[in-house]
Amino acid sequence: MAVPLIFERSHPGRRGVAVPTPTGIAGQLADWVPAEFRRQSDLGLPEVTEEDVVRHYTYLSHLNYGVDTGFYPLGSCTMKYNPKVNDWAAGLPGFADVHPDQPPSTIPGLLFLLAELERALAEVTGMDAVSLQPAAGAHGELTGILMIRAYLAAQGDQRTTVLVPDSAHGTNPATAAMAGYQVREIPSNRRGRVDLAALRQHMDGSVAALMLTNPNTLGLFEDEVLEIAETVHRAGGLLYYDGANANAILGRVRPGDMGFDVVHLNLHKTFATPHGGGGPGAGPVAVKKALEPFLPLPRLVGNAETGWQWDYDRPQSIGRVRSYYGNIGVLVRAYAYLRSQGAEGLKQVAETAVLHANYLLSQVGQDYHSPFPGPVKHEFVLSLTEQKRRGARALDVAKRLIDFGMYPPTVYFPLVVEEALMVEPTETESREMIDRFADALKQINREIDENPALLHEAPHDTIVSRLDEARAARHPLLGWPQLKAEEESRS
Amino acid sequence: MAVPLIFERSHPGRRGVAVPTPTGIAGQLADWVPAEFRRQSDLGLPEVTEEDVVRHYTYLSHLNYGVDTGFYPLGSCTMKYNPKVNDWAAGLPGFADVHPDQPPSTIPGLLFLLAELERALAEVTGMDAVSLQPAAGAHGELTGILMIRAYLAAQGDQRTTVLVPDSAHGTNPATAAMAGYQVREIPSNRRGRVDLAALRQHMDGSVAALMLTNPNTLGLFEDEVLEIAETVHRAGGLLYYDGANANAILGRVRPGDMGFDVVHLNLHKTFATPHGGGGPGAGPVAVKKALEPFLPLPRLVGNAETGWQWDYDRPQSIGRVRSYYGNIGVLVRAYAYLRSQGAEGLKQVAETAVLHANYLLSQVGQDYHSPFPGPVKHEFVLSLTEQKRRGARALDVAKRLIDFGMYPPTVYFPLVVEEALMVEPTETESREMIDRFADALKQINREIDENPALLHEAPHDTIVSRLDEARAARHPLLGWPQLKAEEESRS
Amino acid sequence: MAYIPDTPEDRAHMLAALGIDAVDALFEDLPPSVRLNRLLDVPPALSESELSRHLRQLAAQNRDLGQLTSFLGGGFYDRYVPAAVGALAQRGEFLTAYTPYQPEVSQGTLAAIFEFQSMIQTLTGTDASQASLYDGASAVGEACLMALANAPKRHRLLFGRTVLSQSRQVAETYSRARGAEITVIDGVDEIMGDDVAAVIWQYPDLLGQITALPAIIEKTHAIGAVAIVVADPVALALLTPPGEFGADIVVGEGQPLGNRLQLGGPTFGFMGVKSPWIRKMPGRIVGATVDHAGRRGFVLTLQAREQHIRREKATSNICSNHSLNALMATIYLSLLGPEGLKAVATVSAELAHYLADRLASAGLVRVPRQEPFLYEFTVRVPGSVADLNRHLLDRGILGGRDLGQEDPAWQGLWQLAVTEQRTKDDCDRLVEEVLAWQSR
Amino acid sequence: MAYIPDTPEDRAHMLAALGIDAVDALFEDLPPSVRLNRLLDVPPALSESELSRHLRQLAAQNRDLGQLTSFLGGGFYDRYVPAAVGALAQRGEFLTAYTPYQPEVSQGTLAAIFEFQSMIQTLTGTDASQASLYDGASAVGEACLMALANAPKRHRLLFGRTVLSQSRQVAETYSRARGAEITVIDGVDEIMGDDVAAVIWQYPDLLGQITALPAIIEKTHAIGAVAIVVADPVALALLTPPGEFGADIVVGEGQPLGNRLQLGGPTFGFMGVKSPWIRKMPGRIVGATVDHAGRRGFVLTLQAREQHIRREKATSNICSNHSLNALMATIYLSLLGPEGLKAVATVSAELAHYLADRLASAGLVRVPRQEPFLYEFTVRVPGSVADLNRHLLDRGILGGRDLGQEDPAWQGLWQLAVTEQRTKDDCDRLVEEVLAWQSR
Repeated sequence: MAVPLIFERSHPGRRGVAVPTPTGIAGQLADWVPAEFRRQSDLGLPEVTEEDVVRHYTYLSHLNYGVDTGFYPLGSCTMKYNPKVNDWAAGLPGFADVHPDQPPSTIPGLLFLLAELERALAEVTGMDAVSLQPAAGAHGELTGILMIRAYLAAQGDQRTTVLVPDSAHGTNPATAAMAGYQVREIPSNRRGRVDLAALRQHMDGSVAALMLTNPNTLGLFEDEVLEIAETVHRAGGLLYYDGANANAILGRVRPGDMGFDVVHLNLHKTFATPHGGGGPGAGPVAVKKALEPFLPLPRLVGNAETGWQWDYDRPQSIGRVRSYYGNIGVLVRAYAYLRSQGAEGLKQVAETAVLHANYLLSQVGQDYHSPFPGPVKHEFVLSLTEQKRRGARALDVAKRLIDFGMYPPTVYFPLVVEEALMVEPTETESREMIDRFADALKQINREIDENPALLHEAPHDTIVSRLDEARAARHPLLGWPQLKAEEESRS
Repeated sequence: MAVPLIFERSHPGRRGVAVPTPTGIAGQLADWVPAEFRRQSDLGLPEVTEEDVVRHYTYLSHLNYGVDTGFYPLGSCTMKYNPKVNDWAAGLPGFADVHPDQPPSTIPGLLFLLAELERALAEVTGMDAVSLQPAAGAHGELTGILMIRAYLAAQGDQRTTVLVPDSAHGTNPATAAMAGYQVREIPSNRRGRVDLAALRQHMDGSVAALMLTNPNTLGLFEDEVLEIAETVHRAGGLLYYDGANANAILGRVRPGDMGFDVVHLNLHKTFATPHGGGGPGAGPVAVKKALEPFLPLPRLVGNAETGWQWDYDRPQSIGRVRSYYGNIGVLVRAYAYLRSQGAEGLKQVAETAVLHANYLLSQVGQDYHSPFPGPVKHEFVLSLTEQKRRGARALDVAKRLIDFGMYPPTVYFPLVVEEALMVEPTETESREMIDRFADALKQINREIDENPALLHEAPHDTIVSRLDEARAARHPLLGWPQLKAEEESRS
Repeated sequence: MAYIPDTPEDRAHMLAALGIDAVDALFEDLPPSVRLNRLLDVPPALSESELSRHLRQLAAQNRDLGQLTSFLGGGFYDRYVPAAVGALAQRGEFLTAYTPYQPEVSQGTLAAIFEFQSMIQTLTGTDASQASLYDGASAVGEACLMALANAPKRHRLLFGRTVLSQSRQVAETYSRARGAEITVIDGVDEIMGDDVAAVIWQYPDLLGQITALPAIIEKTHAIGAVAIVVADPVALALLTPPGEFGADIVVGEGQPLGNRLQLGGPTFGFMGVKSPWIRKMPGRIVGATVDHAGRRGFVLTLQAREQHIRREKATSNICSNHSLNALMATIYLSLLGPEGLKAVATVSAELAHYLADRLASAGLVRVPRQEPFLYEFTVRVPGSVADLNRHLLDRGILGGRDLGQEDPAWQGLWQLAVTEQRTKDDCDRLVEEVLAWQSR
Repeated sequence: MAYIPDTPEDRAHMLAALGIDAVDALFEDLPPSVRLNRLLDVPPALSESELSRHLRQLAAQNRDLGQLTSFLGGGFYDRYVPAAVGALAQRGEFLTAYTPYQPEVSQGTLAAIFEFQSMIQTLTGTDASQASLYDGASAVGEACLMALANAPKRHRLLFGRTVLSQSRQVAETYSRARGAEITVIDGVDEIMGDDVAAVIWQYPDLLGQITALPAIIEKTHAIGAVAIVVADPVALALLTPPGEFGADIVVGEGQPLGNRLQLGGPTFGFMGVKSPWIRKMPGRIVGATVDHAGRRGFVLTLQAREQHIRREKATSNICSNHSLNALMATIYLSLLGPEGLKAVATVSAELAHYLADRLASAGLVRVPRQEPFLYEFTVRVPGSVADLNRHLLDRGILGGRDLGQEDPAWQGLWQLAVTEQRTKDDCDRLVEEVLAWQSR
């Protein structure tokens, strides 16, 4: 059965929700707008009833897998459980039905919440000032690197280069390039960490910053971070912390204390806000005192007693990075999560996430090769070269896991590990679930020899099996008009 | 795979939602309650996390079929689409978070809504006064028949018997019995209507009331209703209208105008409130002026200007039938539906429901026997005796429909039709859906001869196939402790 | 025309298939004299945005429990409903299903009801339960009918005075037609007579008392009657369940278990029974069984009791249950678990004891003075309870119930309930306002 | 410990499997000098009921648009969001999924994004779209980067003065590091120079104007630059879409399509492009394909543009999209359909014209006086706009934007937006209060 589209339920003349009817109180379109500007072309929207819509999207939801469905050990994405009370809070009219141009005096409760969240994120990261604006991790990175650029420029220091480890997320080099920098890669050493000697070689007066994820994407803590920081700072560079993996260190160690100058946090990872099928997230940035003047416009200033203001009078700011002040609906959820945890809870989150990852690794380490010595932090990377020799690629193993009712781990990332499978169980999964996943991985490892077709043809019970991605890219069909024409021409 | 239970996810020590912790501010249980009254036994509740709970009930929901899933032509149940805005309204704190003992002065908005709904239901039914209290159709019936009893008693008239047609819902005779009456059945005539001659025979001074559903459960309008009313009234009896099928007549004809003295409406049918897996519904009763003094306690009196009161000072009332004033969450939804329709809309509902039923019947009438002449109203009954002779029972046809992604119609009801299949498409289903259902029925009719096993083994793709109901009744396992013990003893 | 899919073309197509010109032809069997030849006189249709605004305005006119601080109880409590309850129970597959007549596509509802039955059974200390009833009061009524049906020669029902009057009144309405007679009793000594079908007692009772129960049940059985106990399900987290004291039928109001108050409905009633009563219960019952492949599944069972099979011989006329409300309770109890439910009850109780102490200092002494209680209790107010409640309402506090309205013998008694949603500050503020009212 | 399943036994079991005594052993690679040897200084943990109360109280301190009557616009509108949007988009399978990396278990998200792309494409009159961006302003920024990347020798971006300043400012932040230079222009005559990478125009523009667009696009193409149009998606229901006038890239703010305002986020930005730009778009793109059995399905495609493949050579650093917000828009557009969306725009426009007429009678004349408009327009206020808005706010009305804050040239200009949520009464009340303010 084909995956259906809402357009296929369309029937001319059907109507969904009842909207107000024009009354003619002040004429009609022809009276207002010259003919050239009156739309003639079809809007291309389906004509369906509310019942059609509800059934269609209920059905589509059944084709999806989320954390609410089951285990989602997608490495580097921290697919922990998303508490329902946070969703409820974000939907309260006092948070959700407020216009961004309302005077601050009309929304003191929300602004108090945002200020409290800023303060807490500063404390969690060990930094001095926070902007909640960035919409996502990559957006936070861009904001952060632009601030570093502005900070250096303010000192007359025009550096040209940003360093990233070869294990970095793709967003790091892409961000640096977007911010106008050349990118140089620092190799990992045999321990999976930044090669300090190589870093020292590359570190010179042209380097604006090193972007570092810690623990890194191999799940390993950069234990030479203080030496790294010293190296970067001594050469006049700044240190950027990619907070994608902050779940591992909450309450245990803080980027600010390790020498980082700018930090972003992914609230949709560490602070348990739902990922929504790819977003929205939120990627607040936190900076040391010296960089505060460069934070994006506007800044929230004031307090509960004197009232709140949006401060636009900040001449050194990098400017705006988005409309208004951030993904409020995500920030409310993150605040709710923060308040549900407290300091003890946050520490417990990190400790449990790390314990779970190490435990899981210990359960599968016999069968799958872990290329670097542990302990790991909140996630680990396996290298399936041995499995590949026996006839199954990492992708095959991943697809076969779907048959066990589990979402596959990240595959083929980080790039520094061959046939990588990157596993992050998170702190919210139970021991039994972790055991069940380990058992599945072990069984699949046996199946490679016993019944390899099981892997190659996996998944077996989904609405579609493996899709022809090459065809999709070679002959892009990106919308219903094109798809419809193509399907009609085929039939 | 077995259908799972939440108890099977239990793991001692796990906790779901965080609740406040006792502080010891005023002692503890042992200080308050003697030992004999302090519970020692296990509560028997699962110990699970919120994540466990969310996954379990998300999964269970996937095992369910609702109107939101697809076509649900369950005869006599009016499974029309349930608008989402109504659910939203019922959840507003001003409606949902109010205590039943709050003074009426604190809830004028809600009481206005209830009074407006009463007024509208009186108009829709053609009656003089309404109580919104009954929780369900059967509850409305009980309330109504008890009122008839009290009304007659107030006139010194102690009648003993209630008449019901043989096609009536089981609740009618059960209600009459519960209200202390003997029940006598009136046979249907060859046209599927009340046999007027038989009624006249049974109708005497012992008969308190005739309970009538119109259109009746065969989907047929009792076209001799005026003669029936005259017959009942002349003998001093009252006429009760079972509103289960009111969807067929909205805005076209009103029970009050047809001579009925007491009416109940199933808001979860006619007024589109969701059925919730078996409830809650709401079954308001409407009466003619003479019966108003007998309505249950309390009555809502007052108006928006002078304020509202609960009137308990009604000496002739039958008394209370429930806690407080009704299923408010359902009533709010029904009011919202009413306001979304208006008079034109309500009439359109009935006309469309009737058109759809007749159209569907015309599409399947070649293959399936319809025992009575049309036109039908909102539903119809097929008799599958011919299919049975060919080797498939109504139940087999019903189960096979599941394989087509549709919920089966009502089977083996009404009892007056052999191998009955009772189909109600409702007004919210599209012509294509009705056609698809007709096609499915026709294909199944062919399969009886071509591949009967397909029917006998249906459904094929559900989590369980047909279940052993006899075993369930013979050896009842009604709770987890018993089921667990039984499964452990088997293994 | 909201929610109706028919376009003019659809309509024409269907009329043509029927060989008619207009739908009027399908209504020609309506007697002409009673056809409604006008539109119904109901308010005009609103678009969804207008409807939404109208309803939001009506809702905003009410003062909800986010705005008022409530000390009301009496079966209905301002308990916290975790967000996951609504998020799950509102899923369309649960919300828009009907009674699970076709078990193969209804295992969600069926399994949840089975879980519900299991929890009610263990909470009440009985042997079995069913899929829920309309509310607590109608559950009492149904239980009384069971007792009356069980012993046709016994027609008296003895209700403890401290059973919520609603329950008694519903039982009266339900059973009057069967010739039953209700007597209100004050204690175990009044339990006598071979015409007594059942004794109905509440636990904790209306005044918060608990200790009378064992003797009541013992005496009830001694005279051959049925012991029906009306219980608060949250209190059962801490108290020895009625079933363990020998109660035959345990019923109650389910609202405190994960259901919002909604001015009293819809909530649900629950019923737990000892084994002999299983086949005499009203309403739906779900049982476990297996399919042809031996896979475990759930079905509606023991339907031979029910109206759609037995018609006038059914145990009750009930057809629906309050499945969705029972689902909410099941999710609630799963989220809380045994320790959570105990904590909720304990926190409520400790705040209630704190409040009772402070009120006693203010001269509002508990009645009865020494009886153990949990989180609901009664004090004597020196003056008009109605006047005190008015004073409090003006200050945003919903004071307790005025028990003088329940029973003239209770003039001046004020019933207060404290839930885990109250705080020490709430209690202190109540006491301050009581003092202010006294010194007015 | 909320949301953490580990019991002491679980923990002991796992530690034992690892051969360690405590989790501290797993953190020994942290440099001792920077380990945090204290608890974080964050507020104490709350139970869910306490949290719920706290958040409800904070929310209640804000005056939401159910309480205030809003005439604010500027990309963000008080439009009605049908109840079905939230009910469906909040389903856990959508809400708690990640970017659909594994298409076999992500067809729900993928099909919905494909539908979204289809609708944006047809609405904007372009050839293709992508899975959404953060918001309208960042979409403008991304579009500018596309233009700059496409013609490395061109470094100037010409922004119409009547483009929302936020969009220009974000573009400035985004493109400054690439050496771009932004010039504000007032009309078609200022479009010139072979260093111009793109001209950015808004439609309808900040003052509500629409008619300048065709000439702007024509001139833009004449100088070899890229025509980027920022459009209001609801207005496109009635207006000739920019793509039909030749725009290369059409972007905009998606909030008006079924997204609640949330103080400005999260909403989404959309982008439609002509064919040559398809492989240059930023962000996720979903395409249709087939599986081995020929069944239609959807996948993330053209990933060679993206950061996780191309790293520093990617078209953008963007990784997430605003999938859930785009889903809400898709559901919204499905519920409304073409006729519904037109009606929403038309009702807004007729009320706006009514209001403009009444304001003109009150002496607040439109600027520019004769230019066509739909539902957003600008008037000149005789006096302080800020003062007028304060007067209105005191009476529960959120007046229009003070355009003097956008641009000094616009002192005294007041931008008003009227949506289908406003009524004639709302408009009348606004006029009355304007008159009252004038005669104060």
